[in-house]
Amino acid sequence: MGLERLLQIDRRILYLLIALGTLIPILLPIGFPVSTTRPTERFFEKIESLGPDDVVLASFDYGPTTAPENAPMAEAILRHCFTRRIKVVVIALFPLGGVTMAGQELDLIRAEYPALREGEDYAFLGYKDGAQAAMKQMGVDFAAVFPADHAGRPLGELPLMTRVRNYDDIALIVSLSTNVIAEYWVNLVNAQFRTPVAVGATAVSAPKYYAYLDAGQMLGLLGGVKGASEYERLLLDGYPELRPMYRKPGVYNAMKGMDAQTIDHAIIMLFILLGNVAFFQMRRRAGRGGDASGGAART
Amino acid sequence: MNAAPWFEPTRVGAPLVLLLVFSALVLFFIHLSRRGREIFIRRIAGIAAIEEAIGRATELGRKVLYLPGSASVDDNQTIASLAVMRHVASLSASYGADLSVLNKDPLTFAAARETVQEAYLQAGRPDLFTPDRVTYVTYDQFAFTAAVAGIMVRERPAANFFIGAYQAESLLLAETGQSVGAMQIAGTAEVTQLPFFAVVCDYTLMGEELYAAGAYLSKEPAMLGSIKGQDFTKAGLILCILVGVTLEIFGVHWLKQAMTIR
Amino acid sequence: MFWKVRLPLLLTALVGLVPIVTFFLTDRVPLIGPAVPFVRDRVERYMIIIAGFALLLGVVNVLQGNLRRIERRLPGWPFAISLLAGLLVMGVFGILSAFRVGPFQGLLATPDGRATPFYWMTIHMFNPLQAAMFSLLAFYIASAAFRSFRVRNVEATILLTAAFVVMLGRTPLGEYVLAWIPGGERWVPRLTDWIMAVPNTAAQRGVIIGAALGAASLSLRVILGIERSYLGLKGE
Amino acid sequence: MGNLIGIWIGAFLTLCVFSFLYRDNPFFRFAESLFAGVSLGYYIGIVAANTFAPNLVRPLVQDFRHNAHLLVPLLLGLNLYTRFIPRIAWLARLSLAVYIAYFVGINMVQKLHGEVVPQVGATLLRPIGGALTPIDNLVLIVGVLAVLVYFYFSAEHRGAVGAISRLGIWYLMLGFGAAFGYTVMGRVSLLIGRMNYLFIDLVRTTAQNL
Repeated sequence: MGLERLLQIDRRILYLLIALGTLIPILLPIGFPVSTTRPTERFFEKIESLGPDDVVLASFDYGPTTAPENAPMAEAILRHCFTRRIKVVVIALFPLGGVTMAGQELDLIRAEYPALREGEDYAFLGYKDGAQAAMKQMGVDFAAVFPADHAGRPLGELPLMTRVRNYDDIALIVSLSTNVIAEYWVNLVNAQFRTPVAVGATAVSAPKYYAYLDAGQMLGLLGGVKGASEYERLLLDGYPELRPMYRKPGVYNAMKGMDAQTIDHAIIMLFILLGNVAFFQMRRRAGRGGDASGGAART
Repeated sequence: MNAAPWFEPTRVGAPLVLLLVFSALVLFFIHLSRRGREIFIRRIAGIAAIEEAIGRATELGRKVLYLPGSASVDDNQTIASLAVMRHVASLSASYGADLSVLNKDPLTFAAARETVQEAYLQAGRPDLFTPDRVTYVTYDQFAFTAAVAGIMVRERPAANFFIGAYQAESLLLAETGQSVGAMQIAGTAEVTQLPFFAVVCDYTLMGEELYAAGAYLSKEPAMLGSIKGQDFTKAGLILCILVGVTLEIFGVHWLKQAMTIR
Repeated sequence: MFWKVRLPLLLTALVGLVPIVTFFLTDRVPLIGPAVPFVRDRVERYMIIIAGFALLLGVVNVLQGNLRRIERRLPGWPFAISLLAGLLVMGVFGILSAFRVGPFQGLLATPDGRATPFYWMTIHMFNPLQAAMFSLLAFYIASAAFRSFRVRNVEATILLTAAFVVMLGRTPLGEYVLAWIPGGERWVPRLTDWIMAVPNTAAQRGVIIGAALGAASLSLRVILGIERSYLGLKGE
Repeated sequence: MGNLIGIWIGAFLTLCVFSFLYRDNPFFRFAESLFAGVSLGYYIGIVAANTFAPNLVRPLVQDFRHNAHLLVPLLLGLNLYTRFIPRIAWLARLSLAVYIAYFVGINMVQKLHGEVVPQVGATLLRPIGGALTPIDNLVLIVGVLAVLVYFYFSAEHRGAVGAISRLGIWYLMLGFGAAFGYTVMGRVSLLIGRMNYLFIDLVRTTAQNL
């Protein structure tokens, strides 16, 4: 009958367990095995098929609140591209901090590739307001939307950008997105210009995107921390030399995040299970009385 | 077609037909009902519970908290909420309950002040209306949530109304309210937030129920007539789905194409 | 009576019909044609300006309320001081930067790219407070699930089961539970995808269609002057 | 150095907010009131910089003749303040009426055009077929219909209508449960972000500055 006391448990105990379940795996990674899914594999395989002559457009369409989900995706994809010497054009369309995120991630990753030259191997064009209008215009001419790069150099002075006029010169668009901007890339750019679009989405918006994936409008999809961790797994399997980057203590990545997710999910599910066992014991004793607290399913 | 350049081609097909049929049905039933035809609308549990919640708060001598959601009056959910708020204010005035309306949006705040003040006036208790019944907190979603959560734990309201447009703050508010033992009635048409209200609150007005609530509470013939017109449109859409699915089975696609907006 | 009741209702009816009519038209319609792009491009911007004025209405209310609290030494009055301090410092920085007064050139960054005090307060006070409050949801969603997911009746059981399966399917745990069956490790993740894509979509679609009809019906009631609570007016 | 002070202030405020999980306390109350003030100040800045300065004040000051039409929103906006003058307080209603009416009209067409028509259109499917299993479409169509019947207000939930609307409720519960479970991951991610901020960013920034 001891379990019944669980029903009256102080919610703060649950809070404490969730806090520890999140913190400990970040500091001391457990390393749960990560299995991969098709939408992630298709994303990875597409980049795998590209080489030094191809250009990827990476759009930072997220802000600081969803960085734990989107940033590891950005890091893994940039590493993948730079390792394969694929050229990358970085832009930001998310108004609330997209350009800050892009700058941070680019600074972090380019430090690992000292041979890369800005303007030749990659370009950072900065932020543009009004996502949809900007996307349409880039179909005609990038320079009309971004006359200069983030540091103020005219695009004509960047060797990479003399090769890239519009979407025709882009092999793949990658949108790292927290909200509706990814849908614009699909509905507007993919539909009109046929450039393949792959999306790194937050867990909350991912389910909606399965329809685009089915319809072939989206080439690949990473959903939340889980999707990011799958990409990291594929990357490390393909490029073992990158492993040290993902073993550094005190550096967050999606596999560590996934450890935290797994533990927190397990804690919550365990509590739900025990709660129901206790509930049944109580109900059997009370003779079908049951408790009426909580309003689930009363509408 | 001669008239073609006058009309937006992507908008005049199915959407215009729907608009006309819908408006005609609503107007027709408003007309019928004004002429004295009885209109039956089934009982909606969440609406019936409003009076109970206010009565309970009055007995306990604790506050009634009403939050009209995070949107401005440009969202119809807010307009629907103001209609419910009017009823809650009127009941609070006649019961002598201590109502407090907290706002995130400034225009909603302006409208709420009119609504509540007039409701107190018409309930014959202008003496109970003080300006601090309706207050403005802040424009930020989470700053607003923090402030309201603080108020909840300090003042321990006995009834919480979360009616209107809600975003991620829904669960923060409802959980805090639950922890202080308030009876909670929520109402929103935000599909993403309905699960949290439905799980935590005692009653939840879902989607269409929120919009119907004000009309239902007013019991005015014209209001009820409009609900009837909307119901008939819904029946028409159910029929449209059945017919459309049948046509699809036989490989006839015109209805689906007419309803696919390019 | 006319000025206080009829006029606002008349105005509502007229203004409300404008976007409905122009929605279906192009600018080539005789007489009202030129109004079409005007409504589409300009009126929306007008509305944003009106909403801007309303924000100050809210600010006035906050100032009044908190000054009164300090004056009368109402409970918690010292916190009204921290509120007003935050409001004044941030608000004054904001207004000076917006109108480029003196050294305050630019809201978030000066023309030469240096961060402004407004930006400093945004990233070191406003953003951390927002993110911290938002992240409390991780705790609240756990306690809500524990407390409410009970096998109480058919409906509650369906709710619980769906939540449980999806939570399982979103982590590696979903692969372990059935891994003892050959091929079973894919079942729970697949079931998760199916629930999200099929029955969940059906439920959402039903709610969206119904709610949209309800919203349209409310619009009609407002335009017809039947629904008028938002003006504080009593029914007809 | 500004960064170092800033991140410590941010960390302190984060802990103040988290302390609410234990119970209400003066630290939370301080953070909460500061938050209310700072956020309101933030939006004053944003509205002034993004709306008033570029779309109202500057056009009127620089080229009044061509922008005189901006007096319309200016007057409607100022009119909101007549509320403070009791004799003409009712005037404020006019601004409110105009604002609400415009959006009510927009919402009416957008809901019907952008939501009802495409959502119904997307449901017109062959019952046999689907992306994941052959019965997907059937399950979807039945669900949409059942939920719509649940929202039908003109009949009591009895008999056939009762049975179908019960099915509608089951669909709703299935959808709500799934959405709830699905959201857990996103919410835990937010907490991971804060833990990173407190235990990784803070330590790194402090180490870099010392």
